[in-house]
Amino acid sequence: MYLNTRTQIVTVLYFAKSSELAGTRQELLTLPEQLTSLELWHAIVQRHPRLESIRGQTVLAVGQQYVELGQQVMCLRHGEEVAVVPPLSGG
Amino acid sequence: MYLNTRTQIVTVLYFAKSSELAGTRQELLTLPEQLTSLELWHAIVQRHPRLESIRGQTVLAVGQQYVELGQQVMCLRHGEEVAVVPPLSGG
Amino acid sequence: MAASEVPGADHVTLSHEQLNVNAAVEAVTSPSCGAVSLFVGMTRDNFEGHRVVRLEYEAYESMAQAEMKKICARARCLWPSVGGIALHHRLGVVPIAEASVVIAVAAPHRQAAFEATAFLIDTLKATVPIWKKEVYEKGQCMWKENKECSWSKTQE
Amino acid sequence: MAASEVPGADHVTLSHEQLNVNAAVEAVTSPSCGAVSLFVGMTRDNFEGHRVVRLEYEAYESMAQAEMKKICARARCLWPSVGGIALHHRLGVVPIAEASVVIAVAAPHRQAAFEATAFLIDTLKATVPIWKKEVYEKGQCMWKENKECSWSKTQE
Repeated sequence: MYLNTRTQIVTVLYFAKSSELAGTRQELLTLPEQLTSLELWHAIVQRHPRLESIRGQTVLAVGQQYVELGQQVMCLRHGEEVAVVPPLSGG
Repeated sequence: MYLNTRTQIVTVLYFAKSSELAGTRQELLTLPEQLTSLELWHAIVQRHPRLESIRGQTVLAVGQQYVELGQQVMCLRHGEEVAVVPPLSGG
Repeated sequence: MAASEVPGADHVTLSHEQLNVNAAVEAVTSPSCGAVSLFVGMTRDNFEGHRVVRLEYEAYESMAQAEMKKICARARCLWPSVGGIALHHRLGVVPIAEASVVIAVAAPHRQAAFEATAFLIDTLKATVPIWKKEVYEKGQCMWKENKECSWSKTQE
Repeated sequence: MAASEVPGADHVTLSHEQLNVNAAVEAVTSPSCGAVSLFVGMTRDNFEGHRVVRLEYEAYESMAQAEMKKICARARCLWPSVGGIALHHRLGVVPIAEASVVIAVAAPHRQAAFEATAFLIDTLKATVPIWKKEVYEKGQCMWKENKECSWSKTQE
């Protein structure tokens, strides 16, 4: 249940395994302006159901800040960068 | 007091501060074949009295093995390499 | 100059080119720092008996740069005497036995340099958005997961 | 290949030339080793407020080589997974901010590489017959003493 009904167009980025599952590396999505990080995840999975398989090993980044999936409320700005972040393996 | 009276000609090497105090880097000395490391030190200091100033911060190397100044008896071979080893400062 | 006043810069780069260890040392060297510690991560040729032929790295580049700068700042906070820091990570295809990451830390004394280097590689693996795919000889491949990453399933 | 069977060679050199960190990394690199740790010791520009203009190193060369090989063997005993080890020490005049010593250690995993590198520099300073004279700007000079050396008066 969204807190208000305004929407914003955001850029969603997919990396590594999540880009393979989504079949894309980048797309524009129209999303509610206010939503929890879990609702944000559900909106993304609704579009790419195969991402459900990596739930539990994924976090999001919103405005290049890590956000775990949960009840924290986000406020998305126009053009916000949202990223699906599978487990890291740099180094 | 030396344990036997045979002598050997050995090469004595001086490094770093000990070469400055001795005024040489290398010389041949005729020394008793058997003697303690402390007697070996005294024989060297007798030749270069200024080395006395670094007693307590010096060890010897005999045949490239470290030897502290003390009562352990050495057996010098002909051509043995003896070195005066001031505190190390490599690295 | 007191140890805590050592001037230090952060040299953070992501690059598709081969990494140069001498360049990392030169980047961090300063006359007041007597010690440089480095870590070089290389591609290994096997994983649990599977023959690895190459690695492929990708990054969320702008965020990775920002996170690398953050961990430099955290290292400086923990080891104030640290001088220059270099974090160089390679992207794209990395052949076997070539470097994927080079970390260099200068400090007046070696203890701080060693500790900061270990911290930087541990933290880079935990927080910098970079991913590595191992490609095996029969063409299979696998996305790796750092155990240091808190949302990895292999996390301890 | 099990970690304890990693093939490793000891690359021990004393040289009057500038040291090359890339060469040390290349010397120790092998496809089974994912981590290389390095220590680079540099000439600092000051000692207790005195401006250092250069260092001069001398060694008991044959014994120094032998002692460097001994400490490689001790490191392999303590960290059996270690692969290649390089110990490169410079002799003669070393200008400010140039390397006097480079130590590189390869291992399958970084913990062993880090620990062995710290051990090697600590032990080199304690046991390898090399001496360093600091030359100050007014021409004075002083033979240094490593606190790691058991017969140094500054030993703790």
